[in-house]
Amino acid sequence: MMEQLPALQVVLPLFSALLCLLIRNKTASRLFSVAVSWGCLAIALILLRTVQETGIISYHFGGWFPPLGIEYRIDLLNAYVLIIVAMISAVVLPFGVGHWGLSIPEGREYLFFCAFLLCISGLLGITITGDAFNVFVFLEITSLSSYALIAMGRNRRALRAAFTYLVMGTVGGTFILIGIGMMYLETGTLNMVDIANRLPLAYGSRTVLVAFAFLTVGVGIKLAVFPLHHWLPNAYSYAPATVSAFLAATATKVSYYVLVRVIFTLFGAAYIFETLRFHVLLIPLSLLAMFIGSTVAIYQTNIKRLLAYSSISQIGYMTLGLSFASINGLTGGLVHLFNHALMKGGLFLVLASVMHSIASNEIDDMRGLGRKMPFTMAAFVLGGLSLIGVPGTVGFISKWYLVVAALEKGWYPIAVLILLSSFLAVIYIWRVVEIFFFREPAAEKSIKEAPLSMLIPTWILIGGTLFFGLQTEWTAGVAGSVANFLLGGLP
Amino acid sequence: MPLPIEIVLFIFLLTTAVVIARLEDLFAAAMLTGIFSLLSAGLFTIMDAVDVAFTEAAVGAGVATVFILCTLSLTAKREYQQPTRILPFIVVGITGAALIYGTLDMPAYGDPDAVPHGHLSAKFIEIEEKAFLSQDKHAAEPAQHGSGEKAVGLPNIVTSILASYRGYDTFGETAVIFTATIGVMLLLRTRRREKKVSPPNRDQMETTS
Amino acid sequence: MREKIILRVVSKAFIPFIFLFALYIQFHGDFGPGGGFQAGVVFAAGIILYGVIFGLDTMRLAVPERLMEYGIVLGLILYGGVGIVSLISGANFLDYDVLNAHDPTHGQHLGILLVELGVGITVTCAMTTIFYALAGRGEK
Amino acid sequence: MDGWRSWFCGKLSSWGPPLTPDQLIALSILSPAVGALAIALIGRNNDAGYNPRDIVTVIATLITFGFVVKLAGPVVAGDRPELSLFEVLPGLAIAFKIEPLGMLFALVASGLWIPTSIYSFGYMRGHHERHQTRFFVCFAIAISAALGIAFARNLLTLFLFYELLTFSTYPLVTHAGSGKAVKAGRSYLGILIFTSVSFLLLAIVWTWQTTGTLEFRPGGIVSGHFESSRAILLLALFVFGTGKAALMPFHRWLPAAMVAPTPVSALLHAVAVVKAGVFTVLKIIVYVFGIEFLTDGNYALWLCYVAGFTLIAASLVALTKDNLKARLAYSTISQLSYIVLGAALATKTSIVGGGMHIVMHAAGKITLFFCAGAIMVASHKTEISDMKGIGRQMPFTMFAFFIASLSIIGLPPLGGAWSKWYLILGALDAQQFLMVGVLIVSSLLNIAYLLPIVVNAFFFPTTEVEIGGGIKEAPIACVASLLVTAFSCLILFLYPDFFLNLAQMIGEF
Amino acid sequence: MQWLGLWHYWAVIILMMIGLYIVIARDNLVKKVMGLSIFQVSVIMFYVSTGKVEGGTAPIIPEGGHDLVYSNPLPHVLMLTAIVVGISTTALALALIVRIQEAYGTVEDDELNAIDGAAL
Repeated sequence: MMEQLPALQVVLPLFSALLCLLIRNKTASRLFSVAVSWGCLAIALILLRTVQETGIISYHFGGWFPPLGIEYRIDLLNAYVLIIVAMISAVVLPFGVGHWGLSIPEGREYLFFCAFLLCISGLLGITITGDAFNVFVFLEITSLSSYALIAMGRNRRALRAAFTYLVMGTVGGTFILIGIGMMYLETGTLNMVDIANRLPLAYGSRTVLVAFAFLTVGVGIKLAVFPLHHWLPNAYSYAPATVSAFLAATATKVSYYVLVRVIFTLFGAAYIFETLRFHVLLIPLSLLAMFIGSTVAIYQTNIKRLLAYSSISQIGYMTLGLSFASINGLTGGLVHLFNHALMKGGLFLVLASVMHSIASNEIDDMRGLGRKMPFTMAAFVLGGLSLIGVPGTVGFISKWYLVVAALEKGWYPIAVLILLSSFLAVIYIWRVVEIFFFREPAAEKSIKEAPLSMLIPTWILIGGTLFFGLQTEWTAGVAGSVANFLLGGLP
Repeated sequence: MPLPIEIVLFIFLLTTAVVIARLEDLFAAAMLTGIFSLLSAGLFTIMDAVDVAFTEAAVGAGVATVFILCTLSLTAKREYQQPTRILPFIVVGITGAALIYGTLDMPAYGDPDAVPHGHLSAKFIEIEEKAFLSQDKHAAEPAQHGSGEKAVGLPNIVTSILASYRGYDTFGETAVIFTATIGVMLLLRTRRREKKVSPPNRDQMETTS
Repeated sequence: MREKIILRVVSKAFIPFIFLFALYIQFHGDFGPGGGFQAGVVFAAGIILYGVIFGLDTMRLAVPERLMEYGIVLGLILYGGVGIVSLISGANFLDYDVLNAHDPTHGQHLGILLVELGVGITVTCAMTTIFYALAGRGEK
Repeated sequence: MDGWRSWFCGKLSSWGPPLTPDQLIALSILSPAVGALAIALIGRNNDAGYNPRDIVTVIATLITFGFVVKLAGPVVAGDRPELSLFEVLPGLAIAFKIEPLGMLFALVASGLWIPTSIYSFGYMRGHHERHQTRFFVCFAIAISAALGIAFARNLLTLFLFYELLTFSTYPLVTHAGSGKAVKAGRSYLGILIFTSVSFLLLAIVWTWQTTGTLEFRPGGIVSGHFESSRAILLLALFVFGTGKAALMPFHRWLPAAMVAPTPVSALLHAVAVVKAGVFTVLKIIVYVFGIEFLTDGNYALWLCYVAGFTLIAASLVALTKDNLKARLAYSTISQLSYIVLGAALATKTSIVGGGMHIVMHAAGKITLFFCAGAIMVASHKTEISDMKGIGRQMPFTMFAFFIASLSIIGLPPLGGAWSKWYLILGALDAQQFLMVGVLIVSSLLNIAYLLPIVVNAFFFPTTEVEIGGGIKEAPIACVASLLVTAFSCLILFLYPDFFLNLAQMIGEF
Repeated sequence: MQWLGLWHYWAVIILMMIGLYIVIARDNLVKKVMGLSIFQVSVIMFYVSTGKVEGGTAPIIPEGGHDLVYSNPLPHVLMLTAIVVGISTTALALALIVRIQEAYGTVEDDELNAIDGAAL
């Protein structure tokens, strides 16, 4: 059964989604999906260890040898991303077990979890596959399920947010489809490795150039790269709290993975950065994202919206690290993938607990909440510190690598800008921290500390931000070797 | 050289699309999308894509139109007159220009020795042809081609690829429909009271129930 | 509904043929154009036509919503089940060769038949469910 | 002298349980943290009467100081205990190594923690402060952070604890929770984080990226990697990045932090935090740049002028302040610049002077703040002009104030004399006669802004007639501790040898 | 003049762009969905036209038919999947529109913005 794990990684959640529809009982379906998510995490861990020990795993569906059939191809990179997705889902799904809070539509719980599992399997599918078109298929599974999940928010604006996301997402997906088509035209194959081997023959062809452009724009929409980010703030603000936590921590990460795949595996860093000089475009965009995202975040009154904008700026960090095209830079980007998943997941879970107890996301309604729910709010502060990049938290590690990368390229202004932008984070985090701890609560409502079933998942992630801020060989170590592996082609 | 029928179809398609864009009567527009699908189905048949044509006809002209009509029966029947904006033109212009620029290095339409026909699909066709023909030659001794190269051996290559070579894609595709259905159920299986138009003061609050 | 009498009669005569045609596509897909998906859509079209003409309530009597829901799952389980079976019998996911011990080609054919069937069922039920959901919203 | 030293070191290291140096390092950093935990666990909400957490606090302070003293022995004897924890980044470990300068700082911080905590019992009760548990917890964490800074072996460790110190003192600054306090906290955090993140961190990464190491080494690590202009830029990044050194123009946070309860101002903003700043500067100049490197290239000259300017300017500002704590704050700013100046002069003697001044100024300034707090508790007076004749009601307090002022001014027979003396010698060594002048002028300014307070207190009649018994001395806990610290100024003049030895060993890593 | 062979693609691209234009420019959400489906259908057309082989037949092997030229079957397969994706997206979008209609009483984007206020 061991060699079948790659298939199971995706098929397990997909199948369980079906079963969820049969179970129908809300508690049973919930516990079931929790168990499934843990199973996925176990499989992902085994896969990572196998890859580290025996190298790349290749799984042929239907026993057809690639490029004829569809191949699952697991190297360090996607094993690492699989861990992120599986881990977050394994933490977010159990969140608030036993409490049917506002984030889950009553009467349709089993459908909710069904969609959730589909979303997970879609994300895992995108990550694990080695076939370009298969990426598109699973991308659509993820997108459709996440549209539905976002629309579950209680505010009617959630519906519009979902629709906007749907339109932009579909256009993005179709762009990716066009890109794949043009790559197919130039190479005659869909298998990623095969494409990577045959694409160099077509370098310089205008079709390849346009293929890359459309792939990047399509992925960029999903990743909410700076000018294409309009769907993100509303989607994250109005989605149910747990859904925002899950999507913020995983969806953008997987899109980032796809971008890395496209650049470093399919087209090759040499072509992208030396022939096309892609970084000339990407670096300014990333910097703009970092600053505009953080600046807009400072002025938000809805705290989920604040975090959403901070996500945009954090994505800027990731793309910046990517565009250095150096070991350190890529390591920084990839390790930030993991770190940002930890902190944003944790922070959004905090907001989920807050939502559970005060039924609001407006910062004004959270005055003095630090007294009422100390543990939850302490988690928020720690998450915020790591967003700022205080030493001892994960944020510091990512920032360190990025700054080192910028300096070794001799791009001193960029190094300075990276650090300045983290000062913006101080502002928007501390603004709300002051409100949490130093404002007197508005009305003496009886607000209780969040239940354990919410505190534990939150603190797992927040504790992670501290633990991996000091123990970095599991994150930065892996990310580093991934970067080496990806840049192997570069002189 | 393009067949005249293709040109005619394209002209029809273009006019339909433009009309859909300009038409304010949504019912008519919905009907026209159906017609658009039918026309494209015709085009597909000319391009030897019979399966695609079949599907497009069934889906686009059939189910999709019905769904749109269902929706229209619940929403406005007409859309408002609105001033034509400039920005969309720019976006569309840039995208289109990029695409056309990309086509410049593409193999000419119908070019037999274009790259994609060479590599993968050539293999598919070769394998399948061999398997299928050998099959009905020695239908007597089935053991023989069991030993041979792994193949499906059905006349309809599209079906073989769809269901076996890329069977996993089709599995995913079915999962996509499933996902969509789940989504629709999630959205529309709500109780009546949640269907009321929510009063404006509720905007800021996340809770409606 | 009274004045639609002709329409009803015609369609009553017509719908069975649609279903027949759908079945033809479903099982002839291996040899000519067509396959599970197309069949499913056509089948669903037939059901939906019935619903449009005779009203949702009559339609619910003919094809209960819950049945359709289970149908979706059933189809996918059929598809995935084939994959699982091949897993259990030692091959990779969706490798039909092992379905028939001594003749892989027949295994392939059998596998494709089942898989297409699964797709057909799922698509039919999915489309019908979506129609129920959309049209059901308009009632009352 | 050596005989004395060996004897003394034997005494120091022999007492108490037998522990290896690396264990001692870990323990001395951990024990305040553990103390904080214990306080948090058993602290009751009872902020008026007896509270078990007080005992825990005292025990924690004593144990910590014990460990540090026990470490002092080997250090004076010349060996350098080390403790290396896990690697955070490849080649970058969280590691500790005790050298004389760090020992000096550690002794001061942990030693003065004892009187401060005793003082704060009296003060916090007398002042009816709320959330006292939180107060003591954060206090303990801050101390452990300070010790971490003192013992750091590389810049990364130092930076880690530096930021920890910043964030752990933030709740103390905003303790009152009033709008004013929050505002102050904002500028406190704002300036300290801004400088540390945008300058210090940049400088650290730059050093790492260029030299490939962040370890402190005698003779420095940057020599050979950075030539003239870039060296000056790096130094500037480091010095201004260390916002805690309150070098102008990044000094605003210190007066702002005075909204904190007086014990905080006393220990943290006269000793631990600010000294952590200047300590960092000293350490960087000695062990990252290296004295030779700086003097050869004459890279630190500009820093002398910045320090000198801050020194004079701050004293002048102090003159204008009528609020006692504000005046002391500005005096602190100028006194810190003495130490930065000592570092910037970059001669053996000036470094000794800087090191000594860490100790001497600590003893003096903490006393002054204690007195200010005592006055506040006893008479609720904050403005100097209201304190006419207060010496009559609070003789002990004002006497201690007088002693401490003299020590700050640098008059014998008080500790301050030594550091001033060495600083001036250092300035002469470096042929910076201007700086000699600056030092003398500033001493005069010290007299001008400190002594009038004492004169007011003793030789002027009280302005308003006190109703009902008038003002009494502050609670005994306060008075006792401030007398102790005042007395220590005297001791430090008579027996400076121990610290002098340590200071003279600075640079021997 | 090799560009003559490309007119086919260009026609398809023009269709695509009309669809995209409808998506971006029109305010009515249903209309947007129509545009979306036009866009997708044209992309499908694009793919299929790349599979066309001059003088080829549909990729169905006739009984005993030897050395025939077939059109490229792979794009057809992919596009079958794409069509399914298209209809799924449309269905979901329509469901969303129905909910928006119920929640806001309109499906015109500018009116929705007016209701939600400039906050969005």
